[in-house]
Amino acid sequence: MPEMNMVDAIHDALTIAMEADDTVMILGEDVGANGGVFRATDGLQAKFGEDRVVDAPLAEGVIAGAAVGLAIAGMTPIAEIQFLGFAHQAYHQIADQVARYRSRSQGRFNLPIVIRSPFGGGVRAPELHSDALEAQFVHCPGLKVVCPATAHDAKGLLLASIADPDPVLFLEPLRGYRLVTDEVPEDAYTVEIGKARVVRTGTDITLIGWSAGVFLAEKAADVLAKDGISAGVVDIRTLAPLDIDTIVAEVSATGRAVIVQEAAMTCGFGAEVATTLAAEAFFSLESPITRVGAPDAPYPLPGLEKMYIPDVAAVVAGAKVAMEAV
Amino acid sequence: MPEMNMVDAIHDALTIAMEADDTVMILGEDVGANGGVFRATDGLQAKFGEDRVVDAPLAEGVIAGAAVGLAIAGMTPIAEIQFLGFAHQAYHQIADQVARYRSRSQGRFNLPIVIRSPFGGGVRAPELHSDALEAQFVHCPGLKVVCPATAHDAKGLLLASIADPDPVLFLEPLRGYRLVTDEVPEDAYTVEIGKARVVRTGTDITLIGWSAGVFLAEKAADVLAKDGISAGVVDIRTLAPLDIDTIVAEVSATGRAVIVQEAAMTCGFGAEVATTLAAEAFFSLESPITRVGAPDAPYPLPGLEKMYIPDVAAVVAGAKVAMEAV
Amino acid sequence: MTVDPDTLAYPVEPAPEPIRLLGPDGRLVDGAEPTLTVEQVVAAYKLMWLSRRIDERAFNLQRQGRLGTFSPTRGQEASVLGSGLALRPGTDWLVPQYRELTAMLYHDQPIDLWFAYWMGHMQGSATPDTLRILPTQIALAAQLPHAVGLAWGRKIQGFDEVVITYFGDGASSEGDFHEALNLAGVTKAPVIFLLQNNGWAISTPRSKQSAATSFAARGPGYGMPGVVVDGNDLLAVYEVSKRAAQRARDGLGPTLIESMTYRLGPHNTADDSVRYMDADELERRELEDPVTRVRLYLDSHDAWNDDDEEALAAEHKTIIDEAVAAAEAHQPEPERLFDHVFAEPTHRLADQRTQVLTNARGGIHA
Amino acid sequence: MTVDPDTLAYPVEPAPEPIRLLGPDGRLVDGAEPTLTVEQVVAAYKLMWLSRRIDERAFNLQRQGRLGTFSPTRGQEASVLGSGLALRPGTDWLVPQYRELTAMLYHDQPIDLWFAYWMGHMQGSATPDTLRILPTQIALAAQLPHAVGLAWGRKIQGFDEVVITYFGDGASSEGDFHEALNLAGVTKAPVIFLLQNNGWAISTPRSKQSAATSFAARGPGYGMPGVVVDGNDLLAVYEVSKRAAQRARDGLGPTLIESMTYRLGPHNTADDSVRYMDADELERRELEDPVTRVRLYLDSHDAWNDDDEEALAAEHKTIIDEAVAAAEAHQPEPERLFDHVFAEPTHRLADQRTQVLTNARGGIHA
Ligand SMILES: Cc1ncc(C[n+]2csc(CCOP(=O)(O)OP(=O)(O)O)c2C)c(N)n1
Ligand SMILES: Cc1ncc(C[n+]2csc(CCOP(=O)(O)OP(=O)(O)O)c2C)c(N)n1
Ligand SMILES: [Mg+2]
Ligand SMILES: [Mg+2]
Repeated sequence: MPEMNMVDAIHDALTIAMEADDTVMILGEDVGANGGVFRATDGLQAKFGEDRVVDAPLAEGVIAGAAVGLAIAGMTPIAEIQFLGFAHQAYHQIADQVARYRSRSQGRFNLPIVIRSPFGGGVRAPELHSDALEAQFVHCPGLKVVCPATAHDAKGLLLASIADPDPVLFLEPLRGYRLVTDEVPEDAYTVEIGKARVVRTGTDITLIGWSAGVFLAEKAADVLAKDGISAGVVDIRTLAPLDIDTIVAEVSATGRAVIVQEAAMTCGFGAEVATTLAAEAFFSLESPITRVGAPDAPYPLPGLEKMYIPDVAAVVAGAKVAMEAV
Repeated sequence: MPEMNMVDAIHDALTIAMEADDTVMILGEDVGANGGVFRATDGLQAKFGEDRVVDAPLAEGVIAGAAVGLAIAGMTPIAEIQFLGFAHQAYHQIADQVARYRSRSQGRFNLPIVIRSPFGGGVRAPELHSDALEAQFVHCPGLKVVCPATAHDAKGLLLASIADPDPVLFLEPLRGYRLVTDEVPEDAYTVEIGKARVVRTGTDITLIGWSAGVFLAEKAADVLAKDGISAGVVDIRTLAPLDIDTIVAEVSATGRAVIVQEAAMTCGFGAEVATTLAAEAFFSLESPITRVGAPDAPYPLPGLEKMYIPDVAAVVAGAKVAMEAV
Repeated sequence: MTVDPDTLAYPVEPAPEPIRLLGPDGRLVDGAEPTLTVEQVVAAYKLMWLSRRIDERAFNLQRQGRLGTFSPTRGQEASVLGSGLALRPGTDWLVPQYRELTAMLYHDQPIDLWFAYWMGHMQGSATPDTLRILPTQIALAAQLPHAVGLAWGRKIQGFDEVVITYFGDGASSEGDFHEALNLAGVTKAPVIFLLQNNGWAISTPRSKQSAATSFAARGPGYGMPGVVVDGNDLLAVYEVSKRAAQRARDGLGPTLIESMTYRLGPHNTADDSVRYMDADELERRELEDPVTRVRLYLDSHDAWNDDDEEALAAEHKTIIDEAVAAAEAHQPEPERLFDHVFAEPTHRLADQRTQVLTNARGGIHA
Repeated sequence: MTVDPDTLAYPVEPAPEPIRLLGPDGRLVDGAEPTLTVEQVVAAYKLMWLSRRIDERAFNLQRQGRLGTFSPTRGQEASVLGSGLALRPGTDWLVPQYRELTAMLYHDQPIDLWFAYWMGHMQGSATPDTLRILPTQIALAAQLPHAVGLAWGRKIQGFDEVVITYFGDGASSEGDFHEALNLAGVTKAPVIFLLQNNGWAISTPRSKQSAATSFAARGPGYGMPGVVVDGNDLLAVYEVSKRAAQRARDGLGPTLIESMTYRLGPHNTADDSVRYMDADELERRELEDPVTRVRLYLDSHDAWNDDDEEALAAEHKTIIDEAVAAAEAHQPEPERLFDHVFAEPTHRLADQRTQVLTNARGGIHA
């Protein structure tokens, strides 16, 4: 199996989907000749034509909103929002239109839309380019939210998202685009939406993350191992729907959990995981669930981002707190 | 002290603030001659003039966005969003501009903006008028989110919000506008932002809510009392900042907690409260924290809303679950 | 190149005269050449009355607590129907806001479902697959991007279909208006933007909505023509809409039509328009009632008489009685909360569904 | 009333000729009457060079990893400065996007803070209270509503101040553009909307951004005039901006100016414009360089020579060296993360602050 980085895996999935189905089209800012600012759509316009890979005018609202109409027309639109921060410009279309159209029409109009967007920090980007805003979208009934952490899952989950009859927000960890490399089958395959991935099992504590949080959790588990702490790692992978059973199973075995989110702490997705986990694994928990995240402050300019977003040390520290509490 | 309903209390606060300070102005849809669709600004345009009470063009984005500029200009804008659902049209301005401007300018430009909006269901309104979306705004660093449940607090917290040098999203429980009536001092006073209110103490369980959730919690406590269960009630009152100490103190005394939110369950503000509470009161908890809320479905048409939003019975049921778990 | 720095390439100019074929007196304007036959106008007239009678019934039902908040089409029947007539029901697409009943009727909207929807029954949202009308849109202007995507997507696939989308003077201030028209221009989407300027957005008068002398002036800023029409003139609205539809089919792209009409009453059943509407103005506007105008036109063609009117009223009563009865027969179906969120409910949703369906109460606990 | 239903009140018309006073050859166009004195043009010329040199230095620093992603103003110096000159530094207000360096310099932007900002130091965001420039805005068009609110708010308070806001052809497609211009029209806010049409939004060419033949055509749709100017002509941009500022002060409200310029290079330091820009086109556009044009003009007035040029370069080098040194001297101040979120930190924020400041690591746990 070839090794591939994440952006190539995404490119691969897009190519496969477009080859297999004429209705699949891509629209977004700079997705055409430029191939997307991260090259996820490199060469696709040349290959599939200007009708199927469309440089949209610079307006996120209508990129998401036109996708609604395109889907009703019988297309399978894949909309790219250049950075997740700018999905705020389309929030009304995503939360109230994309997510609710099937329900509003009582099943008549389903929308097989995928909205792809890179998110998260760590690459010294300008302001508003680095926020981890996933929780704002999980709290939108009718929307699935998918967050791969490996190239393998990026390809398989993207193909599953495109095949899904309902709208999926597909969030790609910006800083993993080229850094994350793993084995990716060449052919088409899907990874089921709604299944977490047990990255490794542990006996003392379970580290739970998604997207870039998994990178941290894995490294933290290595560090903890050196200190004699056996830490398992779970990659939640799809935030909505959430596979709580896998998480509960892992945490029931260890009795302790750390949830790693990159977002500002308050009201992040970690709170949902912690609450559900506490409710379902209450009697197995030996210590309070610890959350690791960013402070409740706006994402800073690059000079301070290392202090803002959680790093491996923060996860290790969180895990130690959870280990010490009796 | 006169009895007043909530919308009158809000009207009273607005009048006091505008009389006291020439820079205070109101802008929004239909706030002028019409006095707001719920009459919160009734007569204010006639009293303070068209420059200070402004019927804005129908565009929530620029209502919030112009408030930024007005605040920089030295005004104290109170923006009304007619229904919270339509704040989605302004989400980019609220989350990324209003909330972040002080931080972006490193303290130079503070924005004394209040954004008022009715929210929540139960009045058989058309689609998109009834959602409880508070969590989407709590997860916006730089924004305060205030949710009064009584007329007294509505007046005091609104005056505190207007006086606050930073932006406050002030959420008013639509169905309480005329139904909720309590004693409201005639003069100006403020209720501190960041302090929860212990509505009643209990010995068996603590019901925690905000806004319309408090109405339910109080009634549920009455029902539970008949069953011999002593339930305390806490009104969180200001979601951001959250007064966790008061909540922890109450729950530590009872060992059990139910959190009542009107919003769709997943990723609602209840998750944040539950997580923080579980972390801080872990060893006092005798049973898992129970959340009561709406299902993870779009808010339905009026015919089904009674099944969708939580009612007193759901809170009672949740409390019983929490009582039974050992 | 222009050397005079005082040159305003685009000065603000007075509003143009709207296109009108039929005057308020029911007479054709000099030179008017309507292409609707008298029979077609008779059919349209019937629909206008049906629409108005449904409005009236709905208003009464609301007052009796049997129907929710709703916005009548009253006064705007010519505006919505004249344009709706230019499209082919079942082939072309209607993308409504919430005040286009007459056009929806022409495009085969089942009346019972319309009542059911405004009564708050989710059954009313389940329209037949053959109906080419998108769901009623509550968020103002949010449907405009959908209309563009729909028109564009059908065009990509080689279909010869036109989309019309309706919205008000108020909605035209939303960012969605701008983004949608701009995309339509770029993609040459076969779409008609029918701006119903009825003078009001709830209580906000046209004059406070925009300083533009005409909303149609916005067309060229998106590379599409802007047309201004007397929205209370069925014949004129039809003619300009027909031409816009033809341009769309000819691959010439979208058109913005500003239909100058007037809201003859409160915004909706919750609105107290006496607070802000001038009574004299309203009275004056009643004289331009689009339905009366068509009746006068038909009179002058001896195509309609008082007996016809009476028979029509009776027919409509039956239709509406039946529709209301059918609509009121719906019982709450709580599974509708859950069954159309996704194709397959998630685990969590399935659990919540069980909880709600099992217990006779609102909400869930977890 | 108009009776012909083919009447397009607002047809799509060809783009107007831009206003130009100074040709690419540095000669005044016949009939041109610039009001900037030669001395003023000399001062402007210096600023244009300073701006370009700062751009170049920043680009180099980025390549060395000493500065973050940034967008040069190169090629647009006349467009931003000509307009900026028409306003009074310290009195009137600049509301920038991110590509208006030359105007900011005229309005007293400290150069070291500019470098510090793009280096990612939050100290760079802390501008002096006297500076009437709002923060750099990364979200496209999001500053337009702020500019309107600011202009309107100052007007309400009786101040005689003008606001200019800058944005690109790409940003003009955002809903914020529309909502802001419409509100400005209604409130007659004293604001100038300076649309820099530089041909590109990253890789998206002007032709795909809008089907409008001219962006300025949008002005009347908001009740304001639209002006088209050669954006590479300092003198012309100044003249039209001066007139717009005067209209604003006279209570006549806003103006939309489309400044036709060109981005002479990649969008930003992360962009590989070879992928989509035509090399020949770029070469042709280099010939219209706005700085060269001014130099030729000054030459024809014997107002500048090569010695001056050399002295200026040396002077700028010193200024920039000092600014860069000052900017690079900043150390991370993690308290800046917390101290300006609110006037008083919340309890939670205070706890988080302690955690971050105490431990030398990123993020927090709770
Ligand atoms: C995005 C949004 N904002 C606000 C509202 C509340 N609202 C409903 S109707 C209305 C006025 C609409 O005016 P207009 O667009 O002119 O349409 P009309 O009702 O006159 O047909 C308002 C403000 C809404 N439904 N959607
Ligand atoms: C709301 C928003 N969407 C997307 C982006 C990403 N982005 C940054 S610059 C740019 C192109 C801007 O083009 P234009 O407005 O013409 O300005 P120019 O860069 O040409 O000066 C894009 C898409 C952004 N910063 N903000
Ligand atoms: Mg209207
Ligand atoms: Mg540009």
